[in-house]
Amino acid sequence: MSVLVKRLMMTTTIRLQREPFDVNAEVAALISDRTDIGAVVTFTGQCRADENGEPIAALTLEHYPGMAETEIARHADEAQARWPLLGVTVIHRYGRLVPGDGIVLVATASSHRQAAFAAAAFLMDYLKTRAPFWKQVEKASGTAWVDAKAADDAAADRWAAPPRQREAAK
Amino acid sequence: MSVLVKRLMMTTTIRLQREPFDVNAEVAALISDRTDIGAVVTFTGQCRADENGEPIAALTLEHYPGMAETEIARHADEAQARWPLLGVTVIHRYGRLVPGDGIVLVATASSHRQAAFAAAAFLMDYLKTRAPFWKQVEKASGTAWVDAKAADDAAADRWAAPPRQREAAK
Amino acid sequence: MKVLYFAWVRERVGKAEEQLDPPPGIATVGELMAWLAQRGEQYAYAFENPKVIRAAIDRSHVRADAKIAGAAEIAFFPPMTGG
Amino acid sequence: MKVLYFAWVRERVGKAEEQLDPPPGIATVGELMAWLAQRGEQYAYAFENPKVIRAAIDRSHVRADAKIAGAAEIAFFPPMTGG
Repeated sequence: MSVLVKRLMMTTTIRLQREPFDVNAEVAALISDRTDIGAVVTFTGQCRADENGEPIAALTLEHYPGMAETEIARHADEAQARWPLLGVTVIHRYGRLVPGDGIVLVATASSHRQAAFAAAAFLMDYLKTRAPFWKQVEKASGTAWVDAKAADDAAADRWAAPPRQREAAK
Repeated sequence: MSVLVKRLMMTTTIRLQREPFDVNAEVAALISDRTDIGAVVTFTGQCRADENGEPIAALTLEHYPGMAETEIARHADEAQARWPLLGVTVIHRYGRLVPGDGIVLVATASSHRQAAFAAAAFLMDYLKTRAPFWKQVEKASGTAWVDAKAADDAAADRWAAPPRQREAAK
Repeated sequence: MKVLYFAWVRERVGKAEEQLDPPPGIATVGELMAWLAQRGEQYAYAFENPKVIRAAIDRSHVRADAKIAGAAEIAFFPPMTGG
Repeated sequence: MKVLYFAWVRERVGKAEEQLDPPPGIATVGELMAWLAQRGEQYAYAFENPKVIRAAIDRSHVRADAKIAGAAEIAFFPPMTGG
């Protein structure tokens, strides 16, 4: 499923797919024909060969079709409301992946670097805790569902208050 | 000039060059043959078509050969001391660039995303304020040296205290 | 209403989705989980600890006290582990 | 010692580097800037506001009160604008 919205000068691309993604192609699409972008941040999440220290052979990602796209789009909108972004791309894979495979790509573009960094970190924290995806790992002992991490919830909670309140609270 | 150091399981690549860089090739080199990397963050700084609202035709980057490499390597070491990184790449161009050209690439790899995000932001803040590079822009009114920005100094100052002290100060 | 199950909730229930018509007394997501838990061994296992189970109504996250009246699609799943 | 100039300091001085032998009384980077400023119109212009000029000794950043004794290479430049 693919959503492509051109809004004023902002481009949002959201895709859920089984296929691998090409970071360079996605960044090229994000910045093509634009000379107002000063900063591009990409985050690539990859399948590691271990889960909590135990070797794994593969990772299978289950998702909630329909809701996953909606949740990601809502958070992309939220990122655009918080920071002066010129483009956002989120690609999340599902299905069976092996160590070294890319799982998720977030790319953000802005005139200045702080907005691009903050928005990419924000989107990743939300994808980890709010986007309806579930990971199952294949280990020597069998398959197991990955437990949600308290550290991921804490990371997402950083963004709960709007930026102005967070600044004032420091 | 090129520095390539393999240290334990950490790879540091630092290059200053006139030529364009290829983000995909640099990321591929950073993660090649590894399955312990869960997160890769890239930052690409690009030449915009304006400087403080005024159109520019080009940007010329002057640097201090010898010192620039040393300063970048020192900050890459500092990043590795602060966060559990598995790889760092910094490529900074010099010479004449036109709008849309890449200026700088920072790529960081780690098992987990927070370290990769923080190290990339740290390296960019330091490159902006401590690496011996100077930008000159070509405008309709002639050439002008870009002024250093107070906001960049403030961003770099965030990292001045070691992480433990910063946490305690919150 | 259509009820969907994901990840280990789906595995325990033994199906990915079903059409259900809970009795009128079932007003909230929490009550729906309690009602589901009584429908048999597999449901009892899936919903044995309802506090860890997340829910969505018509593809939006909701809490256990959310009203189910008018819902076309309700989903139950473990805490998310994407990204 | 070798003295290097970069960016607008280089443009104002009119050269990128030179070999200099300051008198023995010149002990610090700040004193070296004051001595340079007296060497002619171009130097006076380059060092008219020494507070904004940054310095490096042997390729490490130093402050104006740093001692220059033993330095092989001293560089003067505006605040950096890389990245």
